[in-house]
Amino acid sequence: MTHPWLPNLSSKEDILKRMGKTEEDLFSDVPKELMIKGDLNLPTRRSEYEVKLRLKELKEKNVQLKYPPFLGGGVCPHYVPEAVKFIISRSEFYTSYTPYQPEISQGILQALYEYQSLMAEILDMEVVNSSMYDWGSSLAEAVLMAFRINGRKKVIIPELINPFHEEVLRTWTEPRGITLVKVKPNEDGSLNLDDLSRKLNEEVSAIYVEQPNFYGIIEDNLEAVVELARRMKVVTIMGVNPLSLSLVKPPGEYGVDIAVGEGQELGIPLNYGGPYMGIMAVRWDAKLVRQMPGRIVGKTKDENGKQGYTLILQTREQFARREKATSNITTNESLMAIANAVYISLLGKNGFKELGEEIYRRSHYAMRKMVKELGLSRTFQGDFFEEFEVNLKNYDKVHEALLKRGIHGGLKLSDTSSLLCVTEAHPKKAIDEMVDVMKEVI
Amino acid sequence: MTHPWLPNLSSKEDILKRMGKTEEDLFSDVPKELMIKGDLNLPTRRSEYEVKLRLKELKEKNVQLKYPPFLGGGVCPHYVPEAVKFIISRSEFYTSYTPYQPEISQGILQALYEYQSLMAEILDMEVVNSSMYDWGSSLAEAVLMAFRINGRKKVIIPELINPFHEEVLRTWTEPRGITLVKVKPNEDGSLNLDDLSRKLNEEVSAIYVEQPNFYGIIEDNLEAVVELARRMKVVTIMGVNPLSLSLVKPPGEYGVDIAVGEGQELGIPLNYGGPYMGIMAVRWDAKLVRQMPGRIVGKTKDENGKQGYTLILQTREQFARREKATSNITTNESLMAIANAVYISLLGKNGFKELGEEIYRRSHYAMRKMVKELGLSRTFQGDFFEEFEVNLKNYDKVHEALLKRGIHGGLKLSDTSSLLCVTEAHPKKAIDEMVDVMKEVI
Amino acid sequence: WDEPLIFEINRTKSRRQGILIPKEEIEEDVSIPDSVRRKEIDLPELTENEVVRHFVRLSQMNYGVDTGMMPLGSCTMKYNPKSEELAQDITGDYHPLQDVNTVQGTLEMIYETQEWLKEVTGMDECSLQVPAGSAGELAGVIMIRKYHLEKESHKDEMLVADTAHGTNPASASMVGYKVVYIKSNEEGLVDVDLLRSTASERTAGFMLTNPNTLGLFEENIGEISKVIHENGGLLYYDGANLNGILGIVRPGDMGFDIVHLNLHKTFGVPHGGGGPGAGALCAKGEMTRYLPYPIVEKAEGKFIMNKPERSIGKISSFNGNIGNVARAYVYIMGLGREGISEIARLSTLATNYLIDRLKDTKLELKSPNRPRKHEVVFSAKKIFDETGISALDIAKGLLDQGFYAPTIYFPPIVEEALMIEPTETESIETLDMFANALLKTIEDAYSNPDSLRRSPSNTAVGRLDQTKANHPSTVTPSYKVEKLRLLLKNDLILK
Amino acid sequence: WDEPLIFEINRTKSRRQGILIPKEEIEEDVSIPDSVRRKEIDLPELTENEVVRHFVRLSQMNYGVDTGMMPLGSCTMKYNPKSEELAQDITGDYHPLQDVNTVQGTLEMIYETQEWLKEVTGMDECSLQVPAGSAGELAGVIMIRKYHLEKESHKDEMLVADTAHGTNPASASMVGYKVVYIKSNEEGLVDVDLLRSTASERTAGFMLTNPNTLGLFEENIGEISKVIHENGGLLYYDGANLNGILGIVRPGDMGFDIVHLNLHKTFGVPHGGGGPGAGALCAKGEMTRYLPYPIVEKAEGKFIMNKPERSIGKISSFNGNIGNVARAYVYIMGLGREGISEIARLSTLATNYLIDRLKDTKLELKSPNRPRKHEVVFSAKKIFDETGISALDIAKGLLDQGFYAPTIYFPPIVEEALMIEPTETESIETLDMFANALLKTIEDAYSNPDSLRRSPSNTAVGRLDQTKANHPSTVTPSYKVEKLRLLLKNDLILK
Repeated sequence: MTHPWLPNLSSKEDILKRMGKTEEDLFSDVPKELMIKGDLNLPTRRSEYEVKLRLKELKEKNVQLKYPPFLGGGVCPHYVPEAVKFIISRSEFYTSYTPYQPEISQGILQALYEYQSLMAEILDMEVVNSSMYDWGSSLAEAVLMAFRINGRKKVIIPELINPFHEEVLRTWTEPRGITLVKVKPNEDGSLNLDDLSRKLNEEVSAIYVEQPNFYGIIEDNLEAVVELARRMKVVTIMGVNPLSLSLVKPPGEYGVDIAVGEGQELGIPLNYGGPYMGIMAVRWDAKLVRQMPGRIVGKTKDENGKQGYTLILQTREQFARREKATSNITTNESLMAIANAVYISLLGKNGFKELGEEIYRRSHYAMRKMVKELGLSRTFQGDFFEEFEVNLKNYDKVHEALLKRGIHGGLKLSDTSSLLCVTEAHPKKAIDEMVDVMKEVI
Repeated sequence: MTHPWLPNLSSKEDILKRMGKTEEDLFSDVPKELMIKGDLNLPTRRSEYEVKLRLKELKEKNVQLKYPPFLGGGVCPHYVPEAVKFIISRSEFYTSYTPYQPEISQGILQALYEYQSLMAEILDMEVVNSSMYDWGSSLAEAVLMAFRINGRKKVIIPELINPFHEEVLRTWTEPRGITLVKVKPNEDGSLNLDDLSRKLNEEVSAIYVEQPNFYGIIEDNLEAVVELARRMKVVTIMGVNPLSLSLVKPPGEYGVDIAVGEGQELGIPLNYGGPYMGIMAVRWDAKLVRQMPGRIVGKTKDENGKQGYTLILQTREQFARREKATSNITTNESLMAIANAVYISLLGKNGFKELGEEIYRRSHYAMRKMVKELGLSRTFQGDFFEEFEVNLKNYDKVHEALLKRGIHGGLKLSDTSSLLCVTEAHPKKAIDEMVDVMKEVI
Repeated sequence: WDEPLIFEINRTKSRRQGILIPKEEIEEDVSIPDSVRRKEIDLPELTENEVVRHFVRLSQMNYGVDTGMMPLGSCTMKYNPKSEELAQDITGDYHPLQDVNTVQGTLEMIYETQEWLKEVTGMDECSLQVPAGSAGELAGVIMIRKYHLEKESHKDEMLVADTAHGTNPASASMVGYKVVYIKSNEEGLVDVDLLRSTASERTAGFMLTNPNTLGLFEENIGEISKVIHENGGLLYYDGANLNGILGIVRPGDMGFDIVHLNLHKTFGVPHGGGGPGAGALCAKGEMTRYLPYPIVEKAEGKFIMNKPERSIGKISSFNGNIGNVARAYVYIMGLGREGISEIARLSTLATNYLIDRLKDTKLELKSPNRPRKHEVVFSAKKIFDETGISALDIAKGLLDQGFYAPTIYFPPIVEEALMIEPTETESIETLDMFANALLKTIEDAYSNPDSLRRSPSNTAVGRLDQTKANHPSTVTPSYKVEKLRLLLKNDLILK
Repeated sequence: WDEPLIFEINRTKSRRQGILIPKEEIEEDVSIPDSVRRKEIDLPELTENEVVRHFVRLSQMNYGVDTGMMPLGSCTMKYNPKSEELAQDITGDYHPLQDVNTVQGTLEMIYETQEWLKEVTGMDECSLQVPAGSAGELAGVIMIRKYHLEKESHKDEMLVADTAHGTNPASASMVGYKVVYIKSNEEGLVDVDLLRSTASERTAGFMLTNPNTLGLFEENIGEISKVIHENGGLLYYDGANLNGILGIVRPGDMGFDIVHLNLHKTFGVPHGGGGPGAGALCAKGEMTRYLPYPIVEKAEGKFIMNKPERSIGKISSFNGNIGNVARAYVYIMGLGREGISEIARLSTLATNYLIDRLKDTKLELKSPNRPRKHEVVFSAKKIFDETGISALDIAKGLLDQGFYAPTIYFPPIVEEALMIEPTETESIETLDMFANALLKTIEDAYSNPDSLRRSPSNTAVGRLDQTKANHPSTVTPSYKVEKLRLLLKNDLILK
C-alpha cells in the first residue's frame, strides 16, 4: 500500500528490519485485550478528487442564497479581500507553530506584534494579547481576571447583552461561584444608569458593557459607567465590535480596564461558527497586564543589537505556571489575528472610516425603509451600528417568504421580532429586494 | 483620489514639486492634437467586492454542468490537485520574471530544469525546452525548425491530424511557402505506410505524426515511419499527448528528431483556451539543439563550485540574435511548466501509470457501452487512448438532450459524428448517465 | 533582511488605501453625536502592493511544516494536506445562526465527523463545539464538576500526573479544583500504588494522557481506571497524545469517561502559528448528557442541532471552529479506515527509529528498553554536566542546521529535556537528516561549544534579549507603547 | 540553502506517491499490444509533503514583484492585484470547444475586454487569440503580408527601428521579410529623413514602439505615419511600451494600423516567471478583416465567436490565453476610467523622479532634457571606463541590496546600458530606496570595485559559470543528460 501522506508506509518492514524489531515489539506495552480488533467503522480512503466531489455534493445540499444572509448576532457577513486570503494561505504562516523559537519565527512574531499594535490603535489601549477564541471566551476570561484581581463574585452585565456571549460567560464562570446581575435598559435601549447605581456595591467584581449592544444600539454615556465603577473599585470591561470603533469612541478613551471583542468582522469569514478571533486588551497597568491571559509578543533586541520580536511575560502562562497560570489557553487564533492585521492594514486610516460609514448608511437605509414602507416598529429607538431590531407580526411567515426567494432575513428574537445585520456585503438591491418580498407578506 | 494599486496618486503634486516640474512638462513631447480629450469610454472603477459580484453574475450566465464536459480535441478535463494550485500560487513564482538574473532566480530556474528533466523522462528525449505556447505553436515551430535545417518546403502530415493544431501550423508556415501534404489513414485509423512511401521524396522537409491521433487512435507502426524518413534525411516530428506515454512507447524510443505536445493534461485547467503548455524536445544532436526555439535551463556551478542553474544556449534567442533568432518567442508558459513539474512529481512513477490505465479503462468502458447499448459504430476501429469517435444519427439532437440534463457530450465532428473524451474526471455514474440520456433520444 | 514595522512603511505619510470600499448611492447621513464620535486614529496608509509585499516578506522569515520538519514534542506537527483547504467551500460563507434547513450539507459533514471521532475514540458521543484542546479540557472539567454536583458528592480534588501537560492543572484550577499531582514511578509511568493511596472520596477525577508525555504507554491503565472509578472519580483523557495510539487502542476501551481531541494535532488541521485549532469533546455513558452543545443529530432524515439534556452549555459563542472541523473531515476521509489504522504504527515507528539512531550518544533515556509511542524525551543532562551546553543550546544549534527545535525543558520531571515527536509524515530520509543534525550538534557540544552557545547564526535574528523584553521599564507590547516611550522620553514603566 | 533535485529526494527509493488516482470498478483490461507498450520510466516517487516542501523551498529562492521592486526595462513589472485570481472562476473549468450557449458569461467578459482595449488603443477591432506579445507580432506581420499579397503589391522589406525590441526583427524574419533597420538620430528618435530615404515601394511596413525603448516619445509620429503610408506600407505598434502613454495618447490616433498589446505588461497580468502572458492584436479599418479569430461579437443579444472575413487564421490552437485575459479584465475593471487615465501619468512620473534623483552621477543619458515616459536608459560607460565596473557588475551589486536588476545591455545602441522601468505601482519610498541603492553601487564602483566585481554575495548562489553551462562537453539541459554523463563517464559531447 502507498498513501500520499504516509512516506514510510511502503518501507515499514525495511525500517523495522534496520532496527531489528517487529511492529509488535513497538506495541508490546499495550495490553492485548485493549487493542482494536478488526477494522474501524470508517469510510474507505478517498482520492482527493473523490473528496472534492463529496464536498460538492454536500455543498449542493446547502441552500445557495442569492445574497449574504442578513444575520448578525455578534458575527456578520463581510467581504474578505483576496489579499487577506492570500497572506493567510502562505504556508510559512499557516503550517507554523507557536513561535517558541523566535529566531526562526520572526515572521509570525512581527505579524502578531503588528496585530497587537493595530488593535491597540483601534481600541486606544496599550496592551493587546495575540488572541483568544472569540468574543464570548474573551469576556469569560476578562471576568475571571477581575475575580483574580479583587476576589469579588458579582458581575454586572446589561440586560441587552449578546445572549451568545452571555452563555459562554455563564459556562466558564459559574463553577467559580460568580453570579451575574443584569441592568435594565432605557427606552432607547441604552444602559439605565439609575438601575446600575442601585445594583453597584462592594460585592461587585466587574461591570461589563457592550458597544454597541446586542440590539446594535450605541451606548452614549459610558463615561458615567466608568466613573461609577471607579468609585467602587470595580473592574470595567467593555465589549466592542471593533468595526464600530471607526465611528464611535474607543474603550481607551473611556479609560476602561479591559476591552474584549470579536475580530471576525475584520477580515475573517463566517466559517459557520469559527474560527473567530477573541480580542482582549488592558490598560497600561501592571496589575492588569500580569493577570491577562494569552500570549503577548514584545519587541526587543538580539545579541547584536538587532531589533527582534519574542513572546513576553510568559510566566503568566500554563506551560510554565500550570495550575497557577492566568488561563489554560494554549492554541489560540494567531492566524486570524494576522488576518485582522492584514485587513486593517489594507483598510488603513481612510478605508476603516469609509467602511464604518458605508455600513452605518446601509443599515440605516434598510431600517428606515422597513419603518417607512412596511410600517414596522423598533422596540428601542437609539441610534445603532450595523445591526438593528424590528418588530414583525409573524417572523416565520416573513422568513419563509424570503427563503423562497433565496434571501435569508434577520435573526429570530421572538415570534414577532427580528434582528438584522446590514453591511457593505449587502448591496442596495439586496436590501430593496428583501423589503419588496416582505411587503408581499406583511 | 486614492487607489489601492497606485501609491503615488495622492502625492503626485508633491513629487512634481520636489522635481520642480509639472505634469505637462513630462508630456511636453506629445503633440497636443494627439492627446486624449475627455474621458475614455470605460466603466467607472469598481471596488474588489463589486468586481467579485460582477464575476459571479457572469458565472451565472454560464451553464453549470453536472459533470466535466466529455470534450477533448487536444485538451481534456482533468482533476488538478490542490498541491499544484498551491505551488503555482506562490507569488515568488508567479510574480517573477524570466530568470535573467540567475543568482536571485534559482527557484524558478531549478523548477524549470526539473520540468525539463521530468518531461525528458516521459518523452525519453534528452533536451526539452522550458515551454512554447501550446501544442499547435510547438508544432509550427518544429516545422520551421526543420525548414531551417534542410531548407525543404514540403511537410507530410497525417489526414487524421488534430485540425486545431493543423490550422496553427498553416498560419505560421504558409508565409514561408511551406506546403502540407496529407497521408491517408488505414481502416483502423492508423497511418497508411504505403501512402506515406508514395508521398515521401527529396523535397520533403519533415514528417509529422501524432500519437495518439485526433481520433484518439494509437499509432502502432511508428518505427517504420521513422525508418522511412531517416532514409530520405527527412526530419521526424512526433506530436504526443504526454499522458498517453504512461502506456505507450515514448518518442525517444522511436528515435524521432523532434517531439511536440500539449502539457495541459498534466495539471493545467482548461482555462477556456489557455494558458496551455507547448512541449518541445529534441534528440541529443547539436544541429537540432542549436535550431531549437525557446528558453533552456542548464545546470552549472558558481564561482565557489556550488551547483546552480542558469539559462543556456541563449545565442539562439531573439533578444540576442534579433532577425537571426530561432524564434521570436519571449513570454512563454513557464508557470505552466512548473505546474507540469509539480503534477508529474505528485503522480510519480506509479501514479502516472495508474492514471493512464484508469483513463484507458474508463474511456473504453464508455465506448463499449455506447457500442453495445446504443448500437453506435466507430469510423476507425483501432485501439485508442482517452478520446474516441462514434457515429450518431443526429449529433444535434443528442447534444441538446444531454445539455438539458446538464451534460455536455462530445465534440461535433459532423452532423453524424462525435468525438468524446473520457478521463479520471468523469465518474462512472457520469458515463452511465450520459449513455442513459442518449438512449432516450437515439 | 530587516522588514520595517507596518506603521513605518509609508514614510511620506501620503494618503493611501489598500482596498476600495464599495459605495451605494444612499441618502443617509452618519449622524452619530459628537459626544460618542471617534475623533482620531493612527492606522497605516498603504497600497495593496505594500501590504502584500510586507507580509510575504514576513512569511519568508518564518518556519512551518511546509519549510521543514518540526519535531516539537506533544505538538504533533504533521503535514497538512493541501486538499483540506477545499473544505472551506462548505463552511466559509455560512453564518452560524442560519436556518438549519439552509445548511443541511454542512451539518451532514459535522455529523459524519462526530460519528468518525466516536469510532476512533470508542466513545458514545462527541461535541465539536470546543474551539481548541484546552477549551475542551475546561469543558471536560466543568462536566466533571456538574456531574458530581448533581450526584451531590463533595469532591474538590483533581488528580493530575506529574508528566501532564500544563493545561491539565490549569484547566482544573480554572474550575476551582485543588490540583493534586501524582508523581511518576521510576519507569516514568503513573505510580499506581501512589495513586491508590492518594485517591479518595475527594477525588473528582484523574486527568491523564496515554501515551504520556514521555511517550510511554500507561500499561496499567486498566488498574488506574479501576482505582479512580472505585473512588467515584472520573477518568479524563487528554487527547494531545492520541497520535501515538490512533488505530491501535481507543480511550473508550481503556476506561476513560471523557476525552478531548485536538483536531489540529491528530487530525491534520494546520496549527496556524499557534492557532486556530479545533477541538472535540467526547464522552461515554452518562457523561454524554453533560456535553457542550450543539451536537448534530439526525431526525427523520434531517440534520438538526441538539442540546444534551444536562449540557454544561456553550464554551464558545457559536458552533465551534467548524472551518477547521471541515479540514479534519477531509483529513479523515482522505486517509480512510486503511490510513487511520496506520497512524500510530507509523508515528511510533518514526520515534523508535530516531531512538535507535541516537542510542549510542550521551543523551539519556528513562526506561530505555520500553518502546516509545509518538514521542520521546531525552535528557541532555550528561552533556550539560560535561560541556555546559544546555538543552536550549542544542535546540538553537538545530535551528542553524535547518530544523525546528524539539520541545525543551518539558516535561519538568526530566532534566535538560529534549522532547521529540517526529510524526508519521516525515520520511525516513528526513528522520536520518534530523538524527544526523542532532548527532552533529552533540559533537559540537564537545568540540566547539563556544560557537554552539552563540548559535543560531544563520537565522533572521540571533538570541533575543529576554530581560529587556520583559523588564517593566523596557517591555514593549505595541507600537502605541513605542510611541508613548518616545513622547515621554522613555519614562514609561509598567507598574 | 541547497535544495536537492526532485529526483534525488527519496534516496531509499521506496515506493511513494503524492496523489491517489480515483478508481472506478470497471471491467476493462488495458490491452495495448506489447509492441507499442511503454516499458520503463524513471520518475520520482514522493509523498505530497515532499513535493510541496521542495517547491515551497524553491519558491523562497526566487524573487518576484511580491518580494520587491523589479525595475526591468520594457518588462513593465507592475504589482499584480490579488483580486485578479478571482477571474479563474469564469475560465478555469471551461473547455474551449464548449457549446457557446453554455459559456455566455465568459464570452461577455471577452467581449467587454475587446471593447475596452479598442477604446484605450483607439483601434477598431481586437482579437484576444494571441497567447503573448510576440505571438501577436507574428500574427501582425502575417496580416501585413496577407494584406499586401491580396493587394498584389510586391513588398519584401520590413523596417525596424534600431531601438526596437528583438522580437520585432525576429517576427518579421519568421514571416520571410528582409529586415531593414532605421538608425536613430542623435536624440534617440527615429531619423525621419533617413526613414524617408529608406522607405520605398518595397516597404511592407514599419514596426515601432512609441515611446521607444529609450523611453522617449516619438514626437514625429505624424510624419512617420505619413511617410510609411505614402509608400503603401503599414505602421505596426509594438505594445510592450504602452504603459508610458496609456490614458494620454492612443496608437490608433497616432496613425498605427495594427497594434499588439501585452496584457501581462500593461494590464497587470502576472509574468509567471517568464509566462504565461496574454496578448491582444488590434487593427484599424481594412486591417480588421485580417485579424486572427475567434473574435467575440454580439448578435441578437447573444455572444458568438466570429471569424473576420480574411482572417489569417489561428495563431494558437484554441481561444488564446483566456485565463489571463480574465485577469486583465479584472485589472481594467478595478482601475476603471479614472485609474487607467493615471497609468502613464504615474509611471512617467516615477521614471522622471528617478532621473532626477540620479542626475548628478556618472551615469549618462542621451537627450537629458527630454522627459522620459515609462522607462529610462542610462549608460554606465563613463563608470566602466573609469573603474572597469560594467553594467553587469552594477546589476549584480543591486541584487545584493535586495533589488532586482534593471535590464542591461539593451537597447544595443547604448553602451553599458542600464534600462530602468519603475512602473506606477512602486511607492515614492521604494523609488528612493532604489535610487539610494544605485547611488551606493556607483560609489562602490569607485571605492570598492573588487567586492562589487565579486557580487552578489547575499544570494543563493554567486555568479555562475556560463562557459561550463554552454560548452558542448559540459552542457546539461536535463537530469537525463546527467545520468548519461555518469553512465558514459562524461564522454557525452553535444555535437
